Amino acid sequence: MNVRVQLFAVARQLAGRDAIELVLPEGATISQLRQSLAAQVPQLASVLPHVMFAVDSEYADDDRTISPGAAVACIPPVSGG
Amino acid sequence: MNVRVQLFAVARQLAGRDAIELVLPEGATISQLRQSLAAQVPQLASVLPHVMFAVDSEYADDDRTISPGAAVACIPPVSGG
Amino acid sequence: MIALTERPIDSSALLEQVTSPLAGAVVLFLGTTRELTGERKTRHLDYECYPEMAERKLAELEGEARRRWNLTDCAIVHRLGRLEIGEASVAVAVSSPHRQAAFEAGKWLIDTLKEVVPIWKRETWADGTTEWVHPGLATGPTNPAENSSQG
Amino acid sequence: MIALTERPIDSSALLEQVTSPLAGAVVLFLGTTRELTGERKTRHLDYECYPEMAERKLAELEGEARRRWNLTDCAIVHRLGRLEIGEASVAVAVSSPHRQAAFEAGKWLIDTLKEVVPIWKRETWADGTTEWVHPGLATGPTNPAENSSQG
Repeated sequence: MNVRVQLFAVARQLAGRDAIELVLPEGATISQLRQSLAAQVPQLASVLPHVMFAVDSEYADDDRTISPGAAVACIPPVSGG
Repeated sequence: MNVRVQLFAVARQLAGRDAIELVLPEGATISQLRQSLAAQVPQLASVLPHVMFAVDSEYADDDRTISPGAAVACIPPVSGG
Repeated sequence: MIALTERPIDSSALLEQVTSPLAGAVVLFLGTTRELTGERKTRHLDYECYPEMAERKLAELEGEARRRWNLTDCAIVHRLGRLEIGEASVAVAVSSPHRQAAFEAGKWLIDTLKEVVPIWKRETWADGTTEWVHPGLATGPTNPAENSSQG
Repeated sequence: MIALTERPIDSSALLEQVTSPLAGAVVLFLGTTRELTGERKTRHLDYECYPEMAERKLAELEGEARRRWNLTDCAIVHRLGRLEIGEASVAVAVSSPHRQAAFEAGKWLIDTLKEVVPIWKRETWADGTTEWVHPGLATGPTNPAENSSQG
């Protein structure tokens, strides 16, 4: 399945784009997405261990499976306020 | 010595005046002032056990002696804020 | 800065006063006149103070807060006289490089003000009776006729 | 009420919004842009967010605060885009019948907002270098030329 991962802040800066399109097996987890992202966008490798991911606007653990069509986002440590 | 005691809030209301003039012995304490006030203004007797006194704008304990000319005030429990 | 005032408290001016390029956090507390105390309805409130001592105590509170916390600025204003429902009777505004200090100082200032500063409020209930508020002291209501004889 | 806005935060309007005849206490927190971080001087800040999720998280925070404390009203506003020194990046305004609840809820809201809401700030230092702020993640400064290639 195709998964589009939105990027923000330093992740967007390092990747040089707002989003990355990945092809993942059906039933892939956040953990697999993390590995695939590190392989395809090496500039992100250093920060990926420190970021969270969100699925449909909720924080998602590494073992969360991604449904086809879900909105996925890479969430570096937040600094609002 | 003559001591003028300023009254506020319910104490002023009960006494029907802003201040009371007392004659106290030199070196009188707040405790003596409390007794003298209760004797001279019986309307205050019920509240006097619950009020504080201030000498020159500072809270004063019962054993504090009153200097001639000091500014003395009766301070019922406060309710500002 | 401390002030006792008969005029409405200008909270925007206070916020502007304490805001600073050195501060990352501003905390403002406003005490406002509530309409209901349990099931009793308030018509309005009157505040009076012992002016010399109230000013002195407020200045002491400001000084103590500045010693205890790293504050950029601190302003305390108490209103006096007649207040209608919803109006602010007191404002405490503090700024600090860090929010923890601003919250702690703001809370300590209003808590301590309510314990030590010689200011008193008189309730006028919806039925016209009045009552000085003295925590720990049962004063009971006074009817309007009795009350009109004193200021 | 929650809001994300590109315009300056109107703290007077927020205070007016949460003030109520049912509330005796209003607490307003403002996070403002500091000029100095240690000895480094900030020129300005830029805030960006993940809009759908930031709105959802802010609404969850408001709901949770209303469940945990007896609040009369609650408003949270976060600014986005370019902020100059001294401007407010965030405002939390809560009202309650009692001040303890107002202070606790205000503090919890800003503490939790800073942990969970997907908003990020980028420092532009006085020397023109920029740096995304990610607590726990050393990102390092980017020089102006590199930086101009991305939005």
